[in-house]
Amino acid sequence: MPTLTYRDALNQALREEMQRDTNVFLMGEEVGVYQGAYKVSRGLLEEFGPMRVVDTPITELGFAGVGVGAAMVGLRPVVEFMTWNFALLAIDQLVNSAAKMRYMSGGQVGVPAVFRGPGGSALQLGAQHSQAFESWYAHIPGLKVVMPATPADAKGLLKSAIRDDNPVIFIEGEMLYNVKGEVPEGEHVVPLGRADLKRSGGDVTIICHSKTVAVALKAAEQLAAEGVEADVLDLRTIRPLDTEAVLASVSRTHRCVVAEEGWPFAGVGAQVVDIIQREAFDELDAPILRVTAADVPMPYNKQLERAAKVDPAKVIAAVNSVLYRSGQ
Amino acid sequence: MPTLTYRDALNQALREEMQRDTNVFLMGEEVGVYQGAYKVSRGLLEEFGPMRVVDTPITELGFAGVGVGAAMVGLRPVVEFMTWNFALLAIDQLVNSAAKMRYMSGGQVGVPAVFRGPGGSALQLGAQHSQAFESWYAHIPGLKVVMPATPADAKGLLKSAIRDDNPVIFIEGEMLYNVKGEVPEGEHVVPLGRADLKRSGGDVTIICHSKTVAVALKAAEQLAAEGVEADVLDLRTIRPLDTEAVLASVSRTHRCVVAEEGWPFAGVGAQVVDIIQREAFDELDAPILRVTAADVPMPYNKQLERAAKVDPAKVIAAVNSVLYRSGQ
Amino acid sequence: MATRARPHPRPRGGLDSTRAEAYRGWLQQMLLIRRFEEKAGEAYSLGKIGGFCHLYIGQEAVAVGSLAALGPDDYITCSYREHGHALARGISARAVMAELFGKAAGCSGGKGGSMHLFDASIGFLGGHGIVGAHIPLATGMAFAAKYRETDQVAVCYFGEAAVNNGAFHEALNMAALWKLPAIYICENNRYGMGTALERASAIYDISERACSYDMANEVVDGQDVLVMHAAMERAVQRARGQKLPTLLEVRTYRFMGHSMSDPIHGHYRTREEVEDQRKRDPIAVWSQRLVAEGLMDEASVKTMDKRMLEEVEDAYQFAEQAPEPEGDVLFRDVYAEQ
Amino acid sequence: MATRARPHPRPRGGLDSTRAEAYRGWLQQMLLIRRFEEKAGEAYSLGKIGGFCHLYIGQEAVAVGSLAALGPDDYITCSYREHGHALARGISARAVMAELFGKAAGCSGGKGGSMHLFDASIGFLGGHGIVGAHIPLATGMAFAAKYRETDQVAVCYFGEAAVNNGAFHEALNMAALWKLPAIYICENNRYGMGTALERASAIYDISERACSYDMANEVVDGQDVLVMHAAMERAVQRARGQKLPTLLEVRTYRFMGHSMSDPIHGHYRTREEVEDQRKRDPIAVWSQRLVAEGLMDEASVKTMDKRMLEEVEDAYQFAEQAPEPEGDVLFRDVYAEQ
Ligand SMILES: Cc1ncc(C[n+]2csc(CCOP(=O)(O)OP(=O)(O)O)c2C)c(N)n1
Ligand SMILES: Cc1ncc(C[n+]2csc(CCOP(=O)(O)OP(=O)(O)O)c2C)c(N)n1
Ligand SMILES: [Mg+2]
Ligand SMILES: [Mg+2]
Repeated sequence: MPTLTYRDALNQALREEMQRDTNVFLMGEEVGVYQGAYKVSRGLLEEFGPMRVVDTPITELGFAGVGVGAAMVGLRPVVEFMTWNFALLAIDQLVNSAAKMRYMSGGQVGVPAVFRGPGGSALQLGAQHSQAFESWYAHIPGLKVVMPATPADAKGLLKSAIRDDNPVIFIEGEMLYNVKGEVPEGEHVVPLGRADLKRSGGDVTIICHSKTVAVALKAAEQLAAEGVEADVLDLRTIRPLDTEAVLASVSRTHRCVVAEEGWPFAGVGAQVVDIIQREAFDELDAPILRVTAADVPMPYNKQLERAAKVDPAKVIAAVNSVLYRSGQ
Repeated sequence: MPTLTYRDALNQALREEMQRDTNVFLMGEEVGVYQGAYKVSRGLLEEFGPMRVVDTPITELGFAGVGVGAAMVGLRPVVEFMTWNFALLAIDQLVNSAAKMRYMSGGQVGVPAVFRGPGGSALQLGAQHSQAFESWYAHIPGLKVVMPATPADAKGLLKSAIRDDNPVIFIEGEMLYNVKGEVPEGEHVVPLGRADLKRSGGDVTIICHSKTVAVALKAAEQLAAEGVEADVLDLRTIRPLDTEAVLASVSRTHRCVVAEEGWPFAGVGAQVVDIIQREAFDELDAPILRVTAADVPMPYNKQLERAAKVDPAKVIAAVNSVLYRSGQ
Repeated sequence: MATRARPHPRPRGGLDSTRAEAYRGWLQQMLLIRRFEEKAGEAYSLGKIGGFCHLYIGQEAVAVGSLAALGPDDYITCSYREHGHALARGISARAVMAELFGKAAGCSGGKGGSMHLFDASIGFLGGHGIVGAHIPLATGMAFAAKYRETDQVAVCYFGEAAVNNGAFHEALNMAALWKLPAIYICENNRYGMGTALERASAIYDISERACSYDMANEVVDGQDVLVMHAAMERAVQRARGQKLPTLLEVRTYRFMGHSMSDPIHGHYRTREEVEDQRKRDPIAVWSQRLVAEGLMDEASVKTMDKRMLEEVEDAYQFAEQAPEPEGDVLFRDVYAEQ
Repeated sequence: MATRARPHPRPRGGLDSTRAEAYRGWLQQMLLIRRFEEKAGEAYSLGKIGGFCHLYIGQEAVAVGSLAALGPDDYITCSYREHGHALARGISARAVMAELFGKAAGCSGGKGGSMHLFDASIGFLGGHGIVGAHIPLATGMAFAAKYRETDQVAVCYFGEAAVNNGAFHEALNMAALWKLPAIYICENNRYGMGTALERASAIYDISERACSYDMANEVVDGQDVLVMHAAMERAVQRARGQKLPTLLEVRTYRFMGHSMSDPIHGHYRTREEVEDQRKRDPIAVWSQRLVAEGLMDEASVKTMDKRMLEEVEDAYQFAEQAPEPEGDVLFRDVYAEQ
């Protein structure tokens, strides 16, 4: 199986889907001539031309709306936000137009569009450029929210997202673009709504998604060296959430830590906790702990930034705590 | 003590604060000549003139930014959104400017502004006009989120919000404006960050805020008739959340239901659940249940809308369930 | 160089008698809308219609004159004040009234209501409640027409207060930049709720906003259906033929309050102003013209009006008797059933 | 009626020798910025500066010429490309460099970084990272000046790509409508990242956007500090005297890539174009003029440059040695300490 970066896996998914279906097109800032701010769309303008790879002005609200409008009449736009931070300007179109159109029209008008781009924080980009909004989008009925952690999932989930008849919020990891992994060629489709057990343990469940998957795996590795075997469950899709997979793992391990890149208050982890305590109350041997970003805007300073972010040590500390175990 | 509507209590708070501090001004759509879309600003234009009661064009992003900018240089704007649904257009200014300015500037530049208006759903306004975004705003460090349920709290909390040196998201209940209650005259200030036990029971805790407070009280009354005594805890401020009050009540009752007007996924209730199970795990005799809006965009049809909303029967059902009690 | 608005000369001389049928049809549509809106207002007062209800009375010539210039495959989007457009486009009075009543037989299955009328089968793509938000949507539909190389046109109706919103600006820039077959119809009824145009916009002539995008534009008298239609035909020609967008500023007036909960003249305008404006009632203007030119007589106008009243009465009865949505409908249409 | 851009006649004839000190000061500031930016680029390559770093090289005359026309109480907001403005306004090279290094001695305490430079004590109110978002902020500051009846002016710097954004449009409409003392300076460097102006805007002359708001406007040569300064003086006069806003479209050019991670000329512009533009280096233009008019000689220019190099070197050393933020600083400044 070929090894690709996450970036190239996304590129491959886009290319294959655009080849498969002429209704699929890409629009956003710098996706064409510039080849993508993060080079995810490299080569696509050359292959598909400017009508299908559309450079837009810096008008997130406007071009998101153009995407929704085009989708309402049957095109399948992939709308790139240079980062999800800028999508705050477009959020009215995502929530009030895309998510509600099918319902308001009594089922007549769907919005088969994908909105994609990097989320979360990279390195020292400061408060306005380092935010994780997945819990916001997952709050909204009518949207799906997808967050691949690996190159293979990036390809397979993006293909599913493009083929889905609903508006899909597809959040990539800004720090994952260079990550390499094996990616099946051609028709590799990962269904939306299914979590993936990235590591199987049994002593504790670590629930994670996107960038925190690698963090959790690293923590699990270290824990294994200390004799603690962790399930690492990658949610992959935040909405619809794979409740079954979550409960299956927790029912086995009876202890759980939820890690995410975002802020704590009403984050994705809060919902995961809510589900587990409600559906598996008697299975729990300890309270569920969450590992999140510090509850502050992201500072620019490198050390402060590091202190604000989720890391394996914090995950390990939480695991130790749910195991009532003093760490080393 | 005089009896006032919630609307007039807000009006009184605005008037008194504008009299007290000339830096306080009100801006938004229809706040002046039209006397407010919901008449909260009745009479203020006449009393304070057009420089302090400013009618804006329909430009939520723009005038929210104007408010933030004015606050950055020391004015104390009260920015009215005709409803919080429209504030989606302004959310970049709330999150990327207002919430982060103090942090990004290393503490130099604060944003002492209040953003207020009705949230939640009224009657048959349909999907785009019936949304509760409190969990979104409460997710954001740098913001405070306040949601009064009674006329007295409306007055006292709005006064505190205006005097607060941070950006405050002040969400009123569109259905509460006509509710009447006793409101202390003059200097009546309710501190932010303190929940209020609106009814004291002991068998179960019902946590609620804004419109669901009345729902919870009605449910509690009915439950009392059946011999079940409920604590009804009104959060009043969503961020910062009064964790202490929540834990105090739950530690007494050992059973808890959280009601809110918004959607379930990562709502305010999810965070409340997270806190309780983490901080009071051993106190819980049953899983915490949540009562929320149905997980759908709000339908226009009256019966469907009713079915989608939180009501006393749903709260009672949840209470019965956490008490392992079959309702009547 | 930006193109400046040049008011187009008002069509002079007699009417084109080969179009008599169409002319009468316009009057009929305007009457249907007027009678429909009156009935809707009544039903609202009786509590049979809920939520917000924005009547179109006074502006009928805009929807009727402009929509008459479109083809069956074109796309239409509107604001929340769209009963008139829905009817003029051809959604039945029954389906619209049933929607206002929230019934399953409504054109949006009772889920949309007054502000969210849809009929995808005839390209009627909503009723939208966020001021300005549908302007990018229409632009996306025009983009789709260009993308597919069809000769469809996308038309977007909005009020004069929407032109201050960023969505308007972002969308028009893209439409002009990309040369999209879009027609932006600003129904300038002088007020956005209680705010007069000149208290919200730094310029009085909305059409001048087109300068920022070098977009063709016209100021149109919206109380004269013939003038409206002629301007729209030019815009459609420009869109279909040259693949270029147009901004039409249509001067009209709302005879009623902003919505059913708003008085006809509040603090924000005078009774005199409203009465004055009512003197150019678009229905009177057009029916008098048809009579004057001998294409109808007073009696046939009356008969037509009576038929429209009956059609509206029938719609009302239909809506009242239609069943409520049933079963699990609350949870359907959130996502596609795949 | 909207005001159209009329290019103001370029100041002719000799320089005003009574202002020699100021003229030399402008050159000094431009040299400081140039040397600072070169050093920042170097430090970035060494990994001492992180995140995004957008250099101002080529545009120095804009910040220097315009800021020289302001008073101490005026308000300034910028985009993320604001090192030059910060230095020209008077934040020390040490404080700016330390901020880029993320140090506690930085002008934003190390929390802001390159894109978020602040010094509230001199009205320098950020460095903002969301394109267009600070345009309403500046408008709010102008509103505050009017509200308090001071004679302050609020100045906002942004790129030509920001004028397509709704925030620009909404803010300028309000500023014109309310007659606010705001000056909007569009630094038209021809590209927004990799997108040429004409691929993003339906019109070429940004200044024409002012027509939509009937706002005074000018096209300004941003490579000539004297021209820039003269235009700014007119705008300041209009703001302070007449309480009216102005849109200045300043034609300039960015000599470097969009940010440190962007090549100087990527796919989106040619090496020839960049080299051609470099021929009108604003520093060369101005130093040659000063020499030609006898206000400086080659040697004194060299000496001045050397001093600026030293100042930058000092700033670099200072930044490098300055301590990291300490203690609970991560959790401070989220809320006011009341
Ligand atoms: C973004 C947004 N802000 C505010 C509102 C509330 N609102 C509904 S209609 C309206 C006035 C719109 O006026 P105009 O565009 O002139 O249309 P008209 O009602 O005159 O047809 C306002 C302020 C809204 N729906 N959306
Ligand atoms: C709303 C938003 N969208 C996208 C970006 C990413 N971005 C940063 S700078 C930039 C280009 C801006 O160009 P221009 O306004 O001309 O300023 P210049 O960089 O040329 O100074 C883009 C697209 C952003 N910061 N904010
Ligand atoms: Mg209007
Ligand atoms: Mg630029």
